[in-house]
Amino acid sequence: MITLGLLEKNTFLEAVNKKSGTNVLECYQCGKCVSTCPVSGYMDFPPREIMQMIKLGLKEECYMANSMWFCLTCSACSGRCPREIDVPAVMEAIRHLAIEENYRSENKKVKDIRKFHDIFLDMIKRYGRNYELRMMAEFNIRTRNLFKDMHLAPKALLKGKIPIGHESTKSAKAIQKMYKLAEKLEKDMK
Amino acid sequence: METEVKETQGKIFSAENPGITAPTDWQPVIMGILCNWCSYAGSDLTGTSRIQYPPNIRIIRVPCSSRVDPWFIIKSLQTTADGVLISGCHPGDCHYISGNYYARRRFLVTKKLLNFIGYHENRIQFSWVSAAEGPKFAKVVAKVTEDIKKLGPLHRYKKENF
Amino acid sequence: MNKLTYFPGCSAHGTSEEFDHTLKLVMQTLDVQMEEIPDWNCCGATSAHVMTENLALALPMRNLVLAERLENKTMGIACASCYSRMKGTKKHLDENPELARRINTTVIDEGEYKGTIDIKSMLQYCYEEIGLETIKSKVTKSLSGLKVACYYGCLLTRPKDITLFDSPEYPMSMDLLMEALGAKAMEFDFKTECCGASFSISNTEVVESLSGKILEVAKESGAHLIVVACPLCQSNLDMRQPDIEKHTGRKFDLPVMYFTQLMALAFGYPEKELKLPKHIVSVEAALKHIGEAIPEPEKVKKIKKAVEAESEVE
Amino acid sequence: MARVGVFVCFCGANIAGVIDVPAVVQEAKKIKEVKISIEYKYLCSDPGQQIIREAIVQNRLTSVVVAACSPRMHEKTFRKALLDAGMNPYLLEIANIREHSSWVHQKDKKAATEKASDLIRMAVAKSIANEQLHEISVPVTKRALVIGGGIAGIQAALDIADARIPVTLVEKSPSIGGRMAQLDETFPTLDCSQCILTPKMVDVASHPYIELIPYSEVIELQGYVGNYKAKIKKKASYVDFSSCTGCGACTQKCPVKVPNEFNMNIDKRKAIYTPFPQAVPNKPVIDAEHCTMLLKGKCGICAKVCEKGSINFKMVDEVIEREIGAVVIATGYDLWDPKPYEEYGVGRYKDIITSLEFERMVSASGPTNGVPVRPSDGKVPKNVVFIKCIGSRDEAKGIEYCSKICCMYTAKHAILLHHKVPDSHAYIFYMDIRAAGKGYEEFVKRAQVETAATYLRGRVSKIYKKGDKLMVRGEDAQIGQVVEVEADLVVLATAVIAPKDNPALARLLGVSYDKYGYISEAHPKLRPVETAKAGIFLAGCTQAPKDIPDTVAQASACAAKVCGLFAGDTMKKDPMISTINNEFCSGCLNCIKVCPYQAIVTEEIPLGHGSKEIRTVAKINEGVCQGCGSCVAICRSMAISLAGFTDPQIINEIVAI
Repeated sequence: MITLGLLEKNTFLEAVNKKSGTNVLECYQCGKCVSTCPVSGYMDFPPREIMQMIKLGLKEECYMANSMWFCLTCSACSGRCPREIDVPAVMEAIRHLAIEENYRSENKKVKDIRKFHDIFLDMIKRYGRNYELRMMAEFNIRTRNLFKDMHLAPKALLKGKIPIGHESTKSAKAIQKMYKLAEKLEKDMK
Repeated sequence: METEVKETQGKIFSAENPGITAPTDWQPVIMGILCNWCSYAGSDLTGTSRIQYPPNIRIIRVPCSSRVDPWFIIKSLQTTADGVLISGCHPGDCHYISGNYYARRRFLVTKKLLNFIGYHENRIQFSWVSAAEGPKFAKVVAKVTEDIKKLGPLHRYKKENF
Repeated sequence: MNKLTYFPGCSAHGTSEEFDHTLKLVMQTLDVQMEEIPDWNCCGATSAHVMTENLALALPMRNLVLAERLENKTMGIACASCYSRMKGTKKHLDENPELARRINTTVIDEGEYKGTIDIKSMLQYCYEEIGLETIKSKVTKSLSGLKVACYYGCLLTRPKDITLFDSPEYPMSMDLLMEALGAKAMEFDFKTECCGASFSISNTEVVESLSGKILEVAKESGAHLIVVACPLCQSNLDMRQPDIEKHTGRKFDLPVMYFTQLMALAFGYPEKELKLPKHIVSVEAALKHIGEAIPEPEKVKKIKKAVEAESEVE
Repeated sequence: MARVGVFVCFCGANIAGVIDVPAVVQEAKKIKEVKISIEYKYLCSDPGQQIIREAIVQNRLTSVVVAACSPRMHEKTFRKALLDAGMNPYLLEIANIREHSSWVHQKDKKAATEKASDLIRMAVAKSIANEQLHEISVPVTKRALVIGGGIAGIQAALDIADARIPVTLVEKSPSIGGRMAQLDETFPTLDCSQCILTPKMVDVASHPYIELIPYSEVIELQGYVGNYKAKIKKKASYVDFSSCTGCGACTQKCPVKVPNEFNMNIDKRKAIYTPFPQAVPNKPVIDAEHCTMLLKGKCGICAKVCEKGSINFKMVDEVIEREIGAVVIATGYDLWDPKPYEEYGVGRYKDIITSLEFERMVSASGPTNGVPVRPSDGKVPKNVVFIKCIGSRDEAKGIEYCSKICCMYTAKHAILLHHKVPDSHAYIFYMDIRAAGKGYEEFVKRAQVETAATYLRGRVSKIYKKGDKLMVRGEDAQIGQVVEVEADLVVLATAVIAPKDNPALARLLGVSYDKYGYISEAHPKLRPVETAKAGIFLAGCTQAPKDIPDTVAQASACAAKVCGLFAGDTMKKDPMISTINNEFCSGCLNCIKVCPYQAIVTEEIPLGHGSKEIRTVAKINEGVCQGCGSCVAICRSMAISLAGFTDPQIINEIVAI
């Protein structure tokens, strides 16, 4: 049971609205997003419930949910929303807020997803471009699941589907500088 | 926008005379000309809702904002008022179908003219207040009063001032 | 000759080499000169926007700045994910000049962001700039007899206010393009359902379930193969198909081809140029249908009193 | 010399609690025109008015200033007091010291008191320039025009006619009956729509006070309340109604088949047709867009089989005029086209139909003899999915408002489906069930319990085809799961929208309409059946979505309003209108351009006294002028003045402080 006290100022709602540029209060709980969302079945709370949780100011519950990590940003929901709410932007806002405020879900899937993104960004930092085989390998090592997708590897490699070599931009340095500056900017903006 | 001060034969020739200092207890007089159906009703609602606003405004009731002759504005500034507020129905909501559109155009021209001859643009203001917007009316009056207070007393175009 | 700034995206030099290759062939035939952005970088999809705000804008911005230097009117993007990131970023930056100025400081070495270039996906470019008539005129080998299901994926037509292209629910541009090549585009309800692209490595379970559903409905439509315009869709539907078949127990045998491969084929390029061996699901059987006659669909019995809408004289 | 009396009200503590009333009274005494200045606790009470009346007589006052509440509150009360004292009521001015001073400056008593004095000074100054005014009386033409022959128009026409006031009923289509005639059974009682409607339709046709003009449209309305002149275009029917017996031989033999609008295009009608068997008048018309005789000059079979020789291919549109005193708008509603719902495959799947199509199918006299069928293969459906709020409550694709009737008719359709196909099952996707009305909630319960329709709470997100079934996917929020329903038939409860011709009609009649195209009422609560234009009323869905009971109630209310308007031989009108002094009029006629009511006309007068040359000047039509004052402000030669708000009055106010 959740006890709802006097919700004088819903700072969580305000933060989400500001970051997402959309108004969560517009949601009237029709559920069209839920049945539209291809991954709502995997979420702890489907989008409709997340909206209500934001309205109730249930910040921690939102941060610890896996919902925003599962969102694929496919924008199908926002395209069909009768109140034209930008649901992916809301999900993104919660995700960024959770990262900023250092909330970490212990859910294995969420950890995997976060790891994947970290590796991905790391890869771009190093080479300026994405190098698929290396990323797959690194992901498997870091998630300690060495043999995942291994059955695909011989076929894919043999057929030239996934190239073994890799390329990088000449100015990987420029990208590294960009990373630093962007990080600094992020801190300044706070 | 601060209006330019023109000088003619050593005499200051502007409505916004920087040479005048207001007495400490000076309070501006604002002439409010409101249409009967929206803004006057809105101002009544401000009253019935007991929303407080500065007491400087004096309200005149006209049937429609299109009844407002530029003469009224000029006469007000010439004789009694330090600022004029005209308020009508929202565009599209005029009780008389289209009156407020004429009022808006007429007002813009009048404002430009008064601006040209040296009145500060904030002396003459226009707003849309519907019969349901009691709080908005209070806000508008507070803002206009604030604006006029900043500008100070009006140096009037009267014979004795030349 | 038309000139086009070209952004291939990381996968064009990796998993979707056949897309890149056939695209270049097709553009040659269509008299379009493609200028690849020198020293482009990854646009950040699909991770940057998940984790950070500024980097998600800075990565595409660098490419935009580099692209603007080439001074072509339009930039064509092969990958749907890159297209969505770049076009979304451009819209966001153009609407918030102050933010654009700030983000620009991170890539200021490359130059100043102006926001002048028009971004189009390659499908959009073919459909809007080149036009179906021109494409039709270049066809030397009609694909008649081939039934295809056109799969657009999420990001080519969505969100509508960013892509400004075709319907987000039931787009027709690729279908019409295929018909121009002589193939028959089947009625296919899952044209824009998501295949789970961004989880293709981190969460394969989701991808298999979503892609499985798409394959099922595509099979239902009677198509011989699926046509796509995005490398991520292709690799999910193609590479994971054997796994999906194993888990669902259904046999799909649906090859997944890029629209440019079919265009190249129709323009008369030999099959070896299509790099068909790269496909996990063999394409051969499907392409044998080219040249077959498609029987007229059976007419449904009419309701006793309900009749067609047009007026007719008995 | 003016003699003004000032009366200041305490209004209990409402005024006196903030304003120093005695000081204000003393201040007023200093004005030289003020002859008497007194205070009283409640001036609006009878003793209060008595004080005013006595003071008027004793001091021979020339005008009266009451400093009290808003003139919008008690102006009429005090005018009456003046009248009772033998004084012209328009010599009254009110200084609004309650709403404009005591209530809004409660913290600053001194300023509030000063302001009250100023307001009184302004009112006194204005009242000095007040003139005696007299109410205008206007003659009335006692005939009502009803536009639209649906249930709203029928009810209004019958009620007005029953009061022995002649009515002209104009209907666009060949028969009256409207949407209600298309319905099978009606909620919440399930009585047959035709059975309750057709007797009323027959009454209309036979009523001695009703003139029914079918197949026609109003094309012009001029004049003002009580004295309108309407032009009505009678479309050519190519059938002489006076000789036609309605035998039906022509429709039987006509070889041209056209989609039948009345049956939502499910089946076909002929090019010469009566819309439905119970049509009133039961006379056929020829559809000029499809008749081969009219299009190509070939055929003419109808003329050959007509024994009475009533067919006349040379007939042309005819314009007739009627003088009327009041108008009732009852144009009904249209249904929203669900095409934007691309995710449902609307337009691609034949087995997705609208509610009105379903309604026609289940109608015993409908195109499928009362059995719902799948348009794709003619089979009787077993699993039927009803989806509510199609276009309603959907800002993205449709309209924002709730269409009000869909919850109820969908419950009805579930029940009817069960009646017609007992082994069928109804699934209903809904967002909220809105069943506010007498017997409505009970009716929904009947659908849920007796019919066992499955209600699923959620908006459907996608429909796709699987074999010959339609898969309908939506969330059932009650169990928090996404569900897919295998449907044989999908019925969309499409939104009610304003008829597309409403804005054009509104402009023609000079009334306002909202952003959706509905005709606007004068006041949403207190004047719901009147438009802002005097003498024009509205009934039914032309104002907003409504069910039948509400529509009938509003139609009867219109009739009462019309009867009230026509109760006397003349009407009284406020004298606060513009007048033109044609001596000053320069004839620029700018006033005509700004007048929103076309109340100003031109007039030709001699150039000078006794001169034979003439000049053109403007002239106000007293009956039409509403007193907005636009013309006064635009008049460059100051020839126009607005009674009650003349230039001297307002200038006096301005300079009085």
